[in-house]
Amino acid sequence: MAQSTVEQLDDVTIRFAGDSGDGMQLTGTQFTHTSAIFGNDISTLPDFPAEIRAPQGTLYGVSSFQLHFGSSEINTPGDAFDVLVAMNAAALKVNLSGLRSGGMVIANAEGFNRKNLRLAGYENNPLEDSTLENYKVFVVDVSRLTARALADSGLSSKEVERTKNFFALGMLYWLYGRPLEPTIRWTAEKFAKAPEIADANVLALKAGWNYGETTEIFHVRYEVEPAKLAPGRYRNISGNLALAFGIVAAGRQSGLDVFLGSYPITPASDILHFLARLKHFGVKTFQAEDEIAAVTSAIGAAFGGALAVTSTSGPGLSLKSEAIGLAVMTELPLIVIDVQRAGPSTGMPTKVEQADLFQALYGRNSEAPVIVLAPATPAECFDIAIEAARLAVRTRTPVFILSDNYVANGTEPWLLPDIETLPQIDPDFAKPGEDFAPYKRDPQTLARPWALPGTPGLEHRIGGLEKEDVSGNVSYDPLNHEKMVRLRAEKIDRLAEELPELKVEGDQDGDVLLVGWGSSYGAIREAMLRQRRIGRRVGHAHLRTLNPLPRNLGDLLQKFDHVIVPELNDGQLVNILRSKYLTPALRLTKIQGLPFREQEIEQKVNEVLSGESHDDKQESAVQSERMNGHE
Amino acid sequence: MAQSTVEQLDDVTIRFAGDSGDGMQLTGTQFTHTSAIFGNDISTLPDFPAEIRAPQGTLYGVSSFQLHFGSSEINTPGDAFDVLVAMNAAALKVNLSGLRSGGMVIANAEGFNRKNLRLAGYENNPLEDSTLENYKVFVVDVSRLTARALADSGLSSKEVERTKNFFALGMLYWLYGRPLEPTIRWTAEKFAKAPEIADANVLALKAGWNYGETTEIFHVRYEVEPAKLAPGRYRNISGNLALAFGIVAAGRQSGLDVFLGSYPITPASDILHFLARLKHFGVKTFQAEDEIAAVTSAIGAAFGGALAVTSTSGPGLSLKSEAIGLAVMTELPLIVIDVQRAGPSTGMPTKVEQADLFQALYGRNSEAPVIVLAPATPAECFDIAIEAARLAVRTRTPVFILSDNYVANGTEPWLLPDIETLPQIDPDFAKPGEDFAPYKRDPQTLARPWALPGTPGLEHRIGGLEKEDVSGNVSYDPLNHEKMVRLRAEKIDRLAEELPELKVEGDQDGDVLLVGWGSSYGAIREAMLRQRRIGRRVGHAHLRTLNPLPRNLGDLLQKFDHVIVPELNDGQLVNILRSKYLTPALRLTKIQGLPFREQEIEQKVNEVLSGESHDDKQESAVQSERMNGHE
Amino acid sequence: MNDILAQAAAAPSNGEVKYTLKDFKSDQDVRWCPGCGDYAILAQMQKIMPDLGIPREKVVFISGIGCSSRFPYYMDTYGFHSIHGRAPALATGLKIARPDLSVWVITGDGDGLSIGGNHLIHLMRRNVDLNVLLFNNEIYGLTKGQYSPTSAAGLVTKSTPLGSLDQPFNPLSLVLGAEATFVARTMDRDLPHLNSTLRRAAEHRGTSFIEIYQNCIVFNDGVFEEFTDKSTRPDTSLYLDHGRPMLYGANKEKGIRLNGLKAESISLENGQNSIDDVTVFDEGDRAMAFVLSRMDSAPGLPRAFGVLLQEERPRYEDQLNDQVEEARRRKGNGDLQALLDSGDVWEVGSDAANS
Amino acid sequence: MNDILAQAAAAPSNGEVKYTLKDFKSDQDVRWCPGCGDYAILAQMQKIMPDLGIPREKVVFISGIGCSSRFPYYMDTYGFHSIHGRAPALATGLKIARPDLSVWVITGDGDGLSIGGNHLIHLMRRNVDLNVLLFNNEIYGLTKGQYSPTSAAGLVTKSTPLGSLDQPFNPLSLVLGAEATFVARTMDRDLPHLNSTLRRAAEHRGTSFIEIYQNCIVFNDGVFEEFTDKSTRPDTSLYLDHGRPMLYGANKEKGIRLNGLKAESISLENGQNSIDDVTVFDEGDRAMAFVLSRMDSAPGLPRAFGVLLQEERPRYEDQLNDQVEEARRRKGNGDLQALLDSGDVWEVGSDAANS
Ligand SMILES: Cc1ncc(C[n+]2csc(CCOP(=O)(O)OP(=O)(O)O)c2C)c(N)n1
Ligand SMILES: Cc1ncc(C[n+]2csc(CCOP(=O)(O)OP(=O)(O)O)c2C)c(N)n1
Ligand code: SF4
Ligand code: SF4
Ligand SMILES: [Mg+2]
Ligand SMILES: [Mg+2]
Repeated sequence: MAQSTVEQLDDVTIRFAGDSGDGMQLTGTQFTHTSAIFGNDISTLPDFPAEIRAPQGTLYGVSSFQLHFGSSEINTPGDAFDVLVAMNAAALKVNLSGLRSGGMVIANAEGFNRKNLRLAGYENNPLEDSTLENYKVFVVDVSRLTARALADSGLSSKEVERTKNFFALGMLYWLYGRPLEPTIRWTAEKFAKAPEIADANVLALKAGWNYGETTEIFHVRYEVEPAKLAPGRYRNISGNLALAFGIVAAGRQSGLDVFLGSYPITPASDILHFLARLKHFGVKTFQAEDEIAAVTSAIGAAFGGALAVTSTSGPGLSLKSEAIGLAVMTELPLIVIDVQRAGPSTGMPTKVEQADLFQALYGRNSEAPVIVLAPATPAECFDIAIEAARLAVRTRTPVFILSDNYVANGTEPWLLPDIETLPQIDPDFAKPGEDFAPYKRDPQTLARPWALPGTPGLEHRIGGLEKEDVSGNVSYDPLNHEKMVRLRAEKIDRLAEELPELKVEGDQDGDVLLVGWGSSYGAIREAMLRQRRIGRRVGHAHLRTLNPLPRNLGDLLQKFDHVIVPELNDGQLVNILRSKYLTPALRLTKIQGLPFREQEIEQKVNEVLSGESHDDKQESAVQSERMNGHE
Repeated sequence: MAQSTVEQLDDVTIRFAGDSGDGMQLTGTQFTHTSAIFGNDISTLPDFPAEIRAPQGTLYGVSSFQLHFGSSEINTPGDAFDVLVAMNAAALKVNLSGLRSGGMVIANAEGFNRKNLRLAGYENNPLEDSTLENYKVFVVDVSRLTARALADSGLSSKEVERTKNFFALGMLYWLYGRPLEPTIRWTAEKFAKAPEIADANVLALKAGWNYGETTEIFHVRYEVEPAKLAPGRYRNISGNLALAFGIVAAGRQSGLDVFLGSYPITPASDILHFLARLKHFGVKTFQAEDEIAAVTSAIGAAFGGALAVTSTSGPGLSLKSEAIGLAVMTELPLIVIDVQRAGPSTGMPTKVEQADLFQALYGRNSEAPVIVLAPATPAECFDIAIEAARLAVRTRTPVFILSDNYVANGTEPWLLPDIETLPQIDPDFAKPGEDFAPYKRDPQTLARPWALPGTPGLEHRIGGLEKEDVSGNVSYDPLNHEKMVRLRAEKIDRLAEELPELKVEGDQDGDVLLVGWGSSYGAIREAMLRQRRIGRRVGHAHLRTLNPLPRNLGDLLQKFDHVIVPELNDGQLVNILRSKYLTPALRLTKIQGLPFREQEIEQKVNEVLSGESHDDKQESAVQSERMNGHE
Repeated sequence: MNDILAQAAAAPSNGEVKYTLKDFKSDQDVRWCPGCGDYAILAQMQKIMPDLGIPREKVVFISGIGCSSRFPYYMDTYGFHSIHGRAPALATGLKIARPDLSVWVITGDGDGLSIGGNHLIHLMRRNVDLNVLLFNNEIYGLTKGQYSPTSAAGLVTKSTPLGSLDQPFNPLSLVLGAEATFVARTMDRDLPHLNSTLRRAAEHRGTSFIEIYQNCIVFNDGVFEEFTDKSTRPDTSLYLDHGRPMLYGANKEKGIRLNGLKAESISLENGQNSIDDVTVFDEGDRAMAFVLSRMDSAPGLPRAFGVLLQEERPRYEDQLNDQVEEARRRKGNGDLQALLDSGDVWEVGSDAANS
Repeated sequence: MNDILAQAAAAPSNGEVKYTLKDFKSDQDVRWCPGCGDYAILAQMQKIMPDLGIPREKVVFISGIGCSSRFPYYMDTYGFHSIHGRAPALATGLKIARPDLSVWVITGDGDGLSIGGNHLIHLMRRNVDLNVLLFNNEIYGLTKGQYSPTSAAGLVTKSTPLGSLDQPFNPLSLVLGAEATFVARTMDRDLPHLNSTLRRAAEHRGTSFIEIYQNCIVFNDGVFEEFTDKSTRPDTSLYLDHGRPMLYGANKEKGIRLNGLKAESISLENGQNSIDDVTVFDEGDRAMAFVLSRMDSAPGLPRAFGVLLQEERPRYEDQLNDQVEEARRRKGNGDLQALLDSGDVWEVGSDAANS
């Protein structure tokens, strides 16, 4: 048995990378799951190619899964990673730049044969030349070792080859002292119908572990203690799944049947897939012929009294613009989920961006205000979905949920809520015999009545033409129009009075306030924490509600010398803050299809506090070279 | 012959109002035309019901035409009018509130019979009770007088009845000393094939004139001297027609064939109608199955080397959002005309609003910047169309023209340009044998080459996925994406360097700068002129280019104590100015489906200068009552 | 299901009420042009409603945009005047959510076949139980006279000053090709036929499609005159009746014979043909319906009116409900807590930090 | 017309060049899944191109979004990978602006029949001279396996875990009902047939519609196997040939007889029928094409492949050009100054103010 020292670490970031066919997503998920059960806090970042099955060994066929686990609070999947598991040459090539200097490369020898090197565009084998001289390199003949371990399994060599990711997983489990049981259990369940496959995977897993234990290749093992998580039951959850669960929960809490009208689009399709499986909750999903039918069918369902939802990504949202205007005009509750991806146009469908805020707020003809919410983390999607339903029903207005590819596919441990504690949602349908007019508003919320077809005596007609106040009749009256435009806005503005005030995390006044929204939460929070550790007075204000803005936001902005707004776009929220509060908020933009790294935010804070940075449209996390036509 | 005094007036505003079937649009157009030939400056405002043929005598069937003519510069169709010609009771009811106190009502007696009074909702005849006590009222039995004049015409009584608007016109001609010849000429041409109808109309016109001349009903005649217009040849032109002409002119100046892909929608359809008649200019119009096909067909035509245009109004623009993103990404020249109307949703299709600015700028997924222009007056549409084509071709980027219902259907005298003086537009197609790459940019403009199918050796592929710089290959590279996003924006921002600086009209510094855009030009200018007359130091900066903003705009804003931005929306440009320049620009909003009255702007200036007004989202030209649910 | 919703969806409180035509007239002024064919259709709809035995509150009219699409305002039922072309999709969502309602879609040749063509054909194949009334006036009325997808080739309109270039759609052929289960044609000027066709549509379980020839007196007056005018109608119009030979003419002296795949007009007066030579109409035969729909473009043949096709096929919303029921049978009524707790769950003890 | 544009549109500089297959291969890596049916279609397209006699620079491929829609990247011609469903509309604009080009539309069953259904049917009736290749794999490939409008009812997919509910479109019936002038079907696995069908489409003057059965090896593998597998193909597939009796079977021992409107399969081996009983296929007969397209859903009948319909009708772009020419003949070449000066023009003298 190898003599290895044990080193204590606070947190570790690992990136598993290999060919699309190498099972890296599964490997990462298993490591995540096991570490969660072990008690670490975790954050993950899957990244896979746009192609369904890219040819083996190519650079664009590389699939990777990054996870960051630790014994204290984990906010991001990690900036630079500590360990890169590279199953082939292409995986190394694509990912090496993200490995921290001095980090560990665990390479699968077979993945660096001549063919693989050529496909990856390496002239020489990087495992053998100076390419990796700044890293600790461990070359393991994973394929051969797996084959040897499964020599007697009776499986075909192709099937054997498929288990090599579990060999790698086993090694990593050994290295970080993780238990094997959770994965063994999972394997047994997953392959219940093919026990020989289950066995093979377990054999490979154990072989990997034993390899670590037996050989002397690794001199150090690491320990990452459990984190101080709040007590309770946990599961890992992705944003898309949490949204689906939240929608179902909102259905329960309101007593409304869920209707989802959707058209598949990356990265939103999973919401449709998840909800389609929940018919026993009375959920009806309708895959429409296009996004326009998706949203209009939802509007029809809302008219009929359903909890109506439509889900899409940026290009699909563009198509829904006109119909959302109709929902604004007819004042029907509607939840619009936009899982943002990088654009414009088709853009980079599998990459993240937060650039649909303006589209959500303004992407319709004329003044058509909507409520806009944005989840900060995967688990928070659950609460945001319920809140969206609550506000949609309360105001009879479309509510947007601006998720994004990062929050949708990333996972984190989720403290399971007790459903008895979830908020109630009262649909407050108009009742027969009530003194009814289609646009007679609730004095408090300004909401109009929701009078369902089937209710005797409340027959009425609605539509997209301007309505007369109260009666709802078509009206071209000038003053009525102005009044109605303002009422539709006021309905939303008033919400700010009843919604909770925004709480700043970190310092409550001082040098810099970081204002963020959506999935950048973790990176911003991490940057705030680290800056405070070096003595800076930094606060973090994170907006879950982008329209209406929290009523105390203006005051909060005053309490800091500088306001910085990091966004994965060209500066959208920052423009709204500057316009509304006339405050010289600074933009920090990144438009690379990637989430923020916390260092990028820290760097901006450093620049601002050292007086190096002034607001400038060109300012960006990564300064793009001067654009002069590339002569 | 009646003895009448003659009074000199600087300007007069008349509103002709009657049933949709009464020919008020024609009457107004004729008065306009004659006054233009007479030499007055003029501005007009037609207003007609949404229904095709509303039932006779109803309030919603009233059609009206307002015109304002004068001996000095005329900027608006007039706020309150001096004369109301009311052909029936409904016309009086609908329009009376716009008549200035002491103004003149000329009423058609027959239009106030029992049936008409009932349809208009009058209990008593307003011509006989105290309703009109603050006005000068002239009741003329137009129908009977016309019938008498045409007793020998041999026409049916229905045909005779149809000429009564010309009787009214004749009276007004007499009253304001206008020549009859232009209308007589027009009638002869128009009814060349039905001379008996032409004769009847001329008879009615003369009868009206003679009625003024002979009876003693009017005691005063008015004279409005010709204005000091620049010498040259003139015609009246509406915005829609000027846009169509401008597009054709741009085709000529660029050597490109015009392609219009469009789907009918009020108030943009006339652009399609006008261009469809110009096939002998090589113009191809394609009425598509919907707006999406309209814009995508135009994108296809642009790819093929046409001067590609698509025209619509707000709801149609919503549908075009996604495809416009494609045009941004593929960097093809495209002109997008949006004739704005009141919304949201179907809204009030025949009414004006300027609320699509945000949609034009932001109504697409992700960062997809476009150039946005807005004509200030009907005639200016001609120049704006040419400029749009020039910029689209120069930058290979979509250019929006934000017209609106007011500028589209209003008319003004247009000093006909000499076409030899129009700017040249160089399509600068890529040439065979050139060192070519689809996204190799011009160092100056950053435009990519326009390489037409059919050009040997330049075969290439474009599309909506993110492109690699220069090569145009599909690319998911993070830094490339950021670079391309910024290049697409920079292309537009750079234009600001070469476009002329914005010139302020009126004072160059001082108390108040009025910043406007689009069709509010006239009202803002008039308000500026009047305020200066009472000693205020007021300037007027009018934006024809909304993206990019003029490079000197920030400086201009600094030169005034207050900046007020009047807009027919809930405050859109003002938000951009506040955000970009961090200047406390004040909003002045009006959302009534009506253009600004100059007094509304003056009032705001007065309030601001007397310290009564602070910026406030609730601020509006017409304060809407407190919205509290109408208990 | 929420109580109120359940109540709304449940059997009506006033199901027994006997309605009259007037109960279906709303308080809104009807604003079509005087003489517009839309009036007649509205009147027939208001007339058949009391006889359908459906409580008024269970009836919903959904339209897009166009002159015809103002229809819902005039019916004293629930109604939704939506956006251009989208009524079939909106109605689909409503009917899926609320299968208990009787839902009518009102559309025009522009609304339904131009911008809304896709929703229409998808509705046909899905067979949601909606009744679609397409008011075909072969023109865009509301936007003042542009040609539509059903306008005759060559028609001069505002947008086609030199004549339109497109081959028009044959709406019946189109929906037959799109798997429609009920396809009919009628006209504004034949009130009894309009009336009975609407009833047939209401009875059909699945999507009913009715093309209604409707005269636009302002922009396309008289375009259907040869079929609507009583003097020419007998020779130009074939009224279909299931199981009956296809006869037409003032004295039913002419018939349609299908010669293989070709429709021919034969005379029963010239001594050569008897009624036995006339093909018997079968409303269950899609191919026959297709051939009859193509008579529109064949000179010398009459135009077919009536129900061209009626076919039973499961309704979308029923199948979806079946899936919901089946899922509930198999998995039990959804239990939210169990759903959340599914997957790989672990426990963190209150002393987790120290463990 | 601008000089360069005219040059681009004029007869090609290298029209005489003899191409080989390789000239049509672009430098881009082909990124479909190994084994995807798309490869075969691409290869045939690159193969026929040299023979069409069209200069490479005159060829344009336009697609929407989907796996299939990546096609243009792989052809070394002009190409446009547009947005989901809109290729027919985009291509229409291009072809109207540039009738000199040979334009090919590549679409999928989702792209062309779901989101893009409306553009597709309108293209059919307009008869713009485009060649539409619909890669039908009865699934959404690119978005990883949801059901499509051609998926069989009951298909279990990611979005239909309990089976899809919709009646699928029959793409051939649909476009036949939408006035298509060229309708054909072929498959990825029969290369000669694919090859000849593509050629026929290229020859047709007007819109050509080809449905191509294409195997998605990942999400819907083997769905067309009974037609593509050499062992079952003879009995399941009917290859149509204009003017020839419709025979099929390994030894052409079976035939299709149209009995009135019904297609029946008859055996030529049982002594009761001869080849004269087999109906002769007529590709000019839309009703026959419709009936043959309906064999898809009739058990016991083979599926029809080949050109089901070919019909001559004026092309949209030709008619539009004719209108332009006619307008020029009548009004002369547009004179801008005259246009501006038209209408009621008046003169303001330089002394206007004093007059
Ligand atoms: C998105 C959108 N595009 C265009 C319009 C303008 N529009 C309203 S109705 C209509 C066509 C109406 O024609 P049809 O459906 O035949 O109805 P009709 O008026 O003839 O009854 C059009 C183009 C619109 N309201 N919305
Ligand atoms: C507006 C829009 N909606 C949805 C999508 C997502 N999307 C891309 S391809 C596709 C369907 C592809 O199916 P199909 O046309 O059959 O092509 P295949 O991949 O099977 O070849 C979908 C839904 C998109 N790109 N854009
Ligand atoms: S325009 Fe035509 S269709 Fe519309 S209301 Fe008038 S007559 Fe009827
Ligand atoms: S997913 Fe299917 S259709 Fe797409 S490339 Fe792979 S095999 Fe072909
Ligand atoms: Mg119509
Ligand atoms: Mg497919």
